[in-house]
Amino acid sequence: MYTAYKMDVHEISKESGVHFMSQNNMLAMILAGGRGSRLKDLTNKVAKPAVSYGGKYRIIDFPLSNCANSGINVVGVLTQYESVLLNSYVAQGRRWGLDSNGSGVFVLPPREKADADLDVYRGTADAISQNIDFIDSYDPEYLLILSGDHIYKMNYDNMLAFHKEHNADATIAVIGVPMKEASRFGIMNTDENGKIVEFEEKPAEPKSNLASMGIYIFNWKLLRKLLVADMKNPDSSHDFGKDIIPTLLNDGKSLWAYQFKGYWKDVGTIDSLWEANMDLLDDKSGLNLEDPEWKIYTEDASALPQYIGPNAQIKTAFITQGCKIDGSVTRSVLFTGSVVKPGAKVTDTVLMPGAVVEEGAVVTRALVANNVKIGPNAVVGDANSENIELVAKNVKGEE
Amino acid sequence: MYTAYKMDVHEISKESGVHFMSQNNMLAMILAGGRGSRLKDLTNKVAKPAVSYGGKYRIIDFPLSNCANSGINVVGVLTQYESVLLNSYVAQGRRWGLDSNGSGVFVLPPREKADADLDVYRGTADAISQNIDFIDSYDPEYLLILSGDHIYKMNYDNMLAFHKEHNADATIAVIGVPMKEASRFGIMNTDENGKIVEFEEKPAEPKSNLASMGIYIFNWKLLRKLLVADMKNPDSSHDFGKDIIPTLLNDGKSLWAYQFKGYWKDVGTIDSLWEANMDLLDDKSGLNLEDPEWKIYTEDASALPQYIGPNAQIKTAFITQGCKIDGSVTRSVLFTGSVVKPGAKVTDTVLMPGAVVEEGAVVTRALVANNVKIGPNAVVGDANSENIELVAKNVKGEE
Amino acid sequence: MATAFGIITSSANHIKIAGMQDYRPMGAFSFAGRYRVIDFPISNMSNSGIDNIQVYVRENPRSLAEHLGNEGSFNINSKKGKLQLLFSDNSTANDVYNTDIAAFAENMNIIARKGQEYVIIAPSYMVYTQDYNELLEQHVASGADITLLYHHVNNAKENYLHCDTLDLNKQKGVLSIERNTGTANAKNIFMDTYVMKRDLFISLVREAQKLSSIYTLSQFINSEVNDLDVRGVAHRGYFATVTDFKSYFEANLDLIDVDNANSLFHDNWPIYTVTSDAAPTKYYEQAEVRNSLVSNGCSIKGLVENSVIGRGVTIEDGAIVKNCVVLAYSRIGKDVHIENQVVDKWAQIIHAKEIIGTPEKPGYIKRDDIL
Amino acid sequence: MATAFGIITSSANHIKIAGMQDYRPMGAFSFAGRYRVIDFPISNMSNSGIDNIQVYVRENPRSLAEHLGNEGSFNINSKKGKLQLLFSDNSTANDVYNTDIAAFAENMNIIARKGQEYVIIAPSYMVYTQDYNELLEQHVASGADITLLYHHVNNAKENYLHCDTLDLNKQKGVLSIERNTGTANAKNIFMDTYVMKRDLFISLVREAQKLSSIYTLSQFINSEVNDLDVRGVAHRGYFATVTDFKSYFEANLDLIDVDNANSLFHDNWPIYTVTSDAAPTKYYEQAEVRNSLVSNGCSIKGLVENSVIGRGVTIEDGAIVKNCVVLAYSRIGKDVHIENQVVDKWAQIIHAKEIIGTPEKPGYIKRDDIL
Repeated sequence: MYTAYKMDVHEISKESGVHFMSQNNMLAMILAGGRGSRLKDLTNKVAKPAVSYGGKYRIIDFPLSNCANSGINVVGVLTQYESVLLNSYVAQGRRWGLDSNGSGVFVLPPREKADADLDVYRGTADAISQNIDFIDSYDPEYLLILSGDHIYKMNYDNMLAFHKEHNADATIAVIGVPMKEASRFGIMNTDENGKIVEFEEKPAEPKSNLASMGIYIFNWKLLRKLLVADMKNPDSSHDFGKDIIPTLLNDGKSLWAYQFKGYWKDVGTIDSLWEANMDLLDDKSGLNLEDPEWKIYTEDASALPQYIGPNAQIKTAFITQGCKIDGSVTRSVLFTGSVVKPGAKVTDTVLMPGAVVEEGAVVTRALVANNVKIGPNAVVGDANSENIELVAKNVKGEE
Repeated sequence: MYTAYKMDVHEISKESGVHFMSQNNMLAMILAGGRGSRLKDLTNKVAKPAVSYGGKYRIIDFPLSNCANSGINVVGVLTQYESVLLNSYVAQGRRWGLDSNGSGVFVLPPREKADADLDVYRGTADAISQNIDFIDSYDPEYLLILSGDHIYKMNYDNMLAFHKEHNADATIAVIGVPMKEASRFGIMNTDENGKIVEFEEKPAEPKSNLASMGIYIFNWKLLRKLLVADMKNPDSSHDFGKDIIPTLLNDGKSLWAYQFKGYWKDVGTIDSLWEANMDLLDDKSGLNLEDPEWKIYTEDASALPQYIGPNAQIKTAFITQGCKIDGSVTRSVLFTGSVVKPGAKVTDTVLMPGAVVEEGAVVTRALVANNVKIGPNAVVGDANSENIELVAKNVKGEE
Repeated sequence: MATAFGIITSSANHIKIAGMQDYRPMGAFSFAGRYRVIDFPISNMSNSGIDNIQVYVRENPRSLAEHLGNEGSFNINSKKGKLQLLFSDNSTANDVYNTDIAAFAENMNIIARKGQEYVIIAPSYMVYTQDYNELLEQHVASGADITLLYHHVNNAKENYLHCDTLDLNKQKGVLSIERNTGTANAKNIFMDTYVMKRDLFISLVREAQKLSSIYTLSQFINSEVNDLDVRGVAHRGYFATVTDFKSYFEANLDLIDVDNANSLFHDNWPIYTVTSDAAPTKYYEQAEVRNSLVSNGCSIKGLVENSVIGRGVTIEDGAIVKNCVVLAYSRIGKDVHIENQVVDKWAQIIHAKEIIGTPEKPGYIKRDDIL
Repeated sequence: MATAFGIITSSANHIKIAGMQDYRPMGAFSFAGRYRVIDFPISNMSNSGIDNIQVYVRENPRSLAEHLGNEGSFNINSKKGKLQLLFSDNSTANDVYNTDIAAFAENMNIIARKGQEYVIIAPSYMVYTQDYNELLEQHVASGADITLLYHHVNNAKENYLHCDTLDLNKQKGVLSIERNTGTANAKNIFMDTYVMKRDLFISLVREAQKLSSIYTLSQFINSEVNDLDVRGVAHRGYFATVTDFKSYFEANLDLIDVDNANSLFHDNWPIYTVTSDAAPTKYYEQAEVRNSLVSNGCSIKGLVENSVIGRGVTIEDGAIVKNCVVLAYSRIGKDVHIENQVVDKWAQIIHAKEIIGTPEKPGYIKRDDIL
């Protein structure tokens, strides 16, 4: 009688911390610990993945929405530096529909354990290693590693299908970059079928233009073994690119390059952040945020529709709800709650959330940070400047 | 024209991290960092607030459900030690309905900042101090401090009404304890109206039997000032009981004792955890988990109803879904997925999730830990023992 | 502290909005671009700490059921609270039987199980903000049996003709509740909003049913004003009714006026709705937009003036849109010129080159229509 | 990878369960204590990665609307997926017009907007587990136009009399779909589960409508079996229909048998439902419980044997409950003895001392009744 109910194993293990994973049996871990120090004042109080982008989004909305749309329902977010806003932002999984029974977005900062004191993550691989128990509790077959600070739309389920099809031990997403820039990237050299034969970190003389996007699918059992060994290795820098991938190649494992074609941008500097925003004005840039089959989800801000006043002049702009515009806006991206008053001129500019441009002010080729006020008749930025001006503090105007 | 839309301030500030608080304008912070080392093997891999209780609950379900039922919608959970299970457990705010637009349960471990390295919380007050920016982002009028490891049902909204009514600077919940035990507690000496005149930590000769429950309501602005000063004080142990409350009293602030009448239990030891479970068998204990107006919410485990087999004998028991019983169960509490096979005898015992008692085994006055197997015909525990036996490892039986 | 549950009523059987109402109940009508009318009473209740809300629906429940599918969108705790859709069997024999009283009676066993002492009843077809907690406290403090919310207006001769009015004595006691017949401009428009004890509400429903099957709640209370202490409380701030096509059209355009917007939307009183996850709106080089409310997800190449544009609307090159309410996912084609129109969802105006109405007689373009 | 959306149909107009159905559609019937019948098709779809699901409902939608209110309970991503309730206007003139085809036609504009290539249609009144992804792959690989799921039984003379049966050739081609007339014990019971392309589905609905207003989908496919490649796929594992009162009663008691439970509930195939947050069940000293499924939130002082007990049920001192299906929140009073009964929700049996039915003719106690 009592061999009974097959549910036993599942129920029991669930209670003790092993959970059921749906659909593709793949768990995602997003590395979101970067300081993003080249983003300067934008990352003083905000980790880079939480930086605002595209009017209403934050950068980390992209990997999280990609996960939701790819049928992945459990996502760990590895945070470290200045993470209170990032932590509380991603904690509200309902923003990406990741709050169903069986889903979740889990913030995973370094932590104190029974056998170890509190310490920072030592590298990308170490961040995963320190959370082996979390991953084990879901018993996934595949582990997807993502970076929290890239802007792109990608179906990870298709990448998993590729991974399975090739019976791969690990699959790495790659993107073609201009050959002359290839030496700035980690480059994958593959055979004609796409199997990786060599990996070179920032090669002086690159043999291929396939750059690693920092997106990996591993068979969890294999990776787990490698991580346990890597943790104990005093010579390791505990990094996927520097340690884990080379080890796999040395061990003769089957690594495959999954070639991604589409928009992909690392917004590491003020200029590239500005550019990525400007790309939204160009229908040909390849980044379409309006595709109903692949929406990017974000915080649901309580804001009125855009109010366009009687004096407004808007030409080529990307504007979101909560904005109030009664001046001139040209080739610009306006984030939630930004304001352009009568007589003001905003050109080739990004106004981050809550930025205010007062009457008569002129703003050109600038990125105005959150809640910064440009005073009346002030002049900011220069149409001929090489770099974009970051305006991180209020600018006093003339009354 | 442009002084326009009053929504300005709210929208803008929302985007920059200040959120709207609903209803009572009170934010709750749960101190959940305790190691609970007197719970021995139960807390090897699980922080004390995540320890299972009452068949289907975990201890932290109580403060979280109390918050939900009291109309509090934003809860910070301060974790520290071995918190992966606790973190991922509380991260799923939907369990307590705390996942609405505007609500959230936020895990707040120690973190690295621009101006400070990663360090552990130095005390209960320090844990709050290190999260001032999180609290500020919600701009609450009141802050409720709770402990994550007590079992009780309490309406914090009523406590807040009391706090407002007395125009208090701080209100502390107290409970009457037997006078002879009072010296084990922090004791509040009050005047006839309930105003606190003195606080004594574990007084040798207590003047009152009103023990602090570790539940505080503060006016956030005042507390914020005190915390900033306390952080810099090298002589402080950064503790609410030892530092903050005495400072408030010394400063002549208005502190009030809110007397709680009802079931309240600190489950700090194996014996007290066992007792708290046994209290559920007694209709007179004062702890009713079936009150439709004040439910305790918890994880929604996917499990069949209780299967009661043809040989079962159940007398005085508290049993939850997913259990399978075909033996004898007397005066016991059975947690999700626990199994009692034919011929087994379970008496005065707590079977934690997934515990299995095989054919013919006899378990008496024991607390069997998660997933532990008691082998066939094994005998565990003793009806006459002074303490409850914790069974944390499989017990081999006789086949 | 007094506790209340909320009831949101569907429109009475004498209120009809030809066209739009064929597709959804009035509460589901789009408002100010991104909201629906019912977002206002629900947000009022949610912000007042009322987390147990019954919404009555008579016809075409799908859109409302979907919109209200998730309590969380309205900041209601799904464990402690409940946003419950209650359906009423519509007598197709004669619509006069389909009263609010009939709907309440049909769901009486659910109402009777509520634990709250008071009930607050608000309509799904009026737009205003009101702190119901304050109203409830006022009600309790006054000792009245029933409190009715009203709005004093000075243009009732030609407006609010489907609404009831309150005749009040000096002490704000209600002398009568009667249909506005347009006899005078100064009137107290009854906002179909009630506060009373749950038990009184239950007994009123039962008594009304005994006397006549076509009594409405307001009619029955009108017959009881001599026996009960019924009082009016004045509402301040923006107030609009959606009780006929023109009032719907005008209320939408109202919100373009900053003063109106300011008296409807307040700090710390968010109006919740369900997000559609639309991207921001793209304005192209040819765009010319003035004095308008524009929702997210639009693509604008034409001219828009004094209009309210819903989510995901496409306005093509050379199109002219003036004084219009354009609902979500519609398309105004190349060189199309429309004025004083309500364009319903998913409509495409591409072949017709000019559709011009007047502010007095705005036009309506049907859902999914291709013109 | 082929993608599909799901449709869950309401019971056909010839299926009636007197009593229980007065309060809720069949999909909302309680099953095995803590589930509702519709949890099975929805969990099957959710576990198969189908996150776009339409549920058709004809009558008394409230309980179903509430149960399905939150996609999250069924592990469906609320952003990417959609659990949508679709209502159909019931012709009160004659129930024969209320066919599944009529309901599909009424909501055709919503169906036509779906982006998925395939549709999987499953009934809300049958209990089984099935990986629809596997079924879809099988369908695509076979090249069939339509795949129908069936279950081979050997007791069709006296059971499944409201179901259709499939007549198959050696290649599993469907020769006909006909109502089971009880002529033989061995039959292939059609599980009212279909796989086909969305476009074929739409054209079938349109054609059927043109030919006759009372065609059902299965009748129309039956008329097309010579023109289309229609194939049967056999289902394995536990299968029960809820098509009359007796089959409902028996299917519930079935699950007490461990073998049945094991063939319905599988590892890694959770059946989702909506939790009621009930506490564990309290067994008192006098309790005697054997061979039963007991849900949480009960209080048991009496004897329970071979029964399924729903959530929050009270069984008092001296009560005897045998071979019963007791639904949530009911109360079996002191010394009351009941056998072979279905006790509906909130019922209280306190005055009647003995209510005994037979397994062949179980009794029904109405909801909210006090006996």
